Amino acid sequence: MIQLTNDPIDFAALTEQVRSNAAGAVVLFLGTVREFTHGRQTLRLDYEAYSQMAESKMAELLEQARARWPIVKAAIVHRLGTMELGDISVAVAVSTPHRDQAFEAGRWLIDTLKEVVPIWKQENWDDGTKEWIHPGLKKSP
Amino acid sequence: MIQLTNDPIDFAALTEQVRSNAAGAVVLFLGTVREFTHGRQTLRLDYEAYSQMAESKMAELLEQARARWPIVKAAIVHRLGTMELGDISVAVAVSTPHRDQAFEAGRWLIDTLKEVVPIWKQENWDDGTKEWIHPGLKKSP
Amino acid sequence: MKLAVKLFARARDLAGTSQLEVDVSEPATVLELKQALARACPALAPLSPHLLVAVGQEYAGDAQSLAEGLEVACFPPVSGG
Amino acid sequence: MKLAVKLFARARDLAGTSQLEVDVSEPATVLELKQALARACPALAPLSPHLLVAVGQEYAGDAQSLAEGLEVACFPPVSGG
Repeated sequence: MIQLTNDPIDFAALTEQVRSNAAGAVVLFLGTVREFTHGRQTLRLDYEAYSQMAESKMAELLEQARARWPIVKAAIVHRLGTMELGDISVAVAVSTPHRDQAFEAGRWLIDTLKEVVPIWKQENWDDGTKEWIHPGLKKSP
Repeated sequence: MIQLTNDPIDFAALTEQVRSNAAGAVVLFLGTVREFTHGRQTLRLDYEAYSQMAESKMAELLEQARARWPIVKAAIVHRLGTMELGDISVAVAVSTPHRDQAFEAGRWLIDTLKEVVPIWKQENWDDGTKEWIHPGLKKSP
Repeated sequence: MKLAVKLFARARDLAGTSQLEVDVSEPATVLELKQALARACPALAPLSPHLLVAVGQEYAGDAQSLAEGLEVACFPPVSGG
Repeated sequence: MKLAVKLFARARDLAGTSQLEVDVSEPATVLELKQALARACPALAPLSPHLLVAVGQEYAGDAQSLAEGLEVACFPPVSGG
């Protein structure tokens, strides 16, 4: 199951969705809005997506993970819009027979999501400035 | 926070407990009762612990993890007694500033728990036999 | 042919629009689209070595050819999660 | 001295009791305790090369010395999680 949503992410429901009698392990990853980054203070984050492509890439990630690990069930939800400190921006849940598989698949899913899924975050720093985060680029002027 | 309990594990409450504005990542691991192991069918599992030592070892694990990773919050709960298929036997939740730390610490905590915390599970196979699981030992006669 | 290029994040902010129409002569490649974008919108220059192009909602290399009617998007490196 | 040794899991099932009293002569080590356990309860023999000993709720090596009043436990490899 993959989803983009503007609403708060219900990680408990997501985790329940991937539980199964066929699985001995469930790994849930949550990305949450952190207050400090290299000493700078975040007030909130704005996320935007190229939505249709993001959804199709997220579905592709699940397929690729299923080809690499014996996944019983897996789900990715990414939230869009404005998020306050501590809010959950992304949740990845995966169940597998054994724990090494669940950790590896969960880690690969979030790492690869961050590389290929067209979603961007904009920092709202406490000094009132905004800044799109684009890895590999210099900061905006 | 560490806990041994006879009650079902509330993984959502546990995860909420470790969320923090100082963390960008939360990893939750759940161990669940799997139906099939090497083709044999499990009906249920019974877990028992040397409780005081198990609690002190679990607390030690959290201390050791805090020395190795910049953990914001962490919690381990292990359930004891009889568990049905799909039930959660153990939950490990950890939050850190960045995701690599949360995955590594979560993985290390559950791996090390399984090596050093004095808790044992007994299989109740579908053929009516029971068998204590003791890694490295031959099966019971 | 005219292509409507969707823009996102800092690319959209710099261009001041979420969609830019550019004209490229057929047959055209992604590289030619990028050059046409840079001419049509000099404000994108600071991003240009880093811009990614998606054609039909798939990442496209510089050599990929373009056809009318395909959905084309252009954006800087992603930062979701 | 007499030591009350807590037993768990298959060790308890084989011994048929959750606590065994064994007699060891002072000064005694964990190794001597294991040998005394094997004599007191031959049913534990199939486990004996694998039995772990905890003294004062800490894992103890064969050479560790024992004293009266310490909590002592003996059990096969753990399998929680």
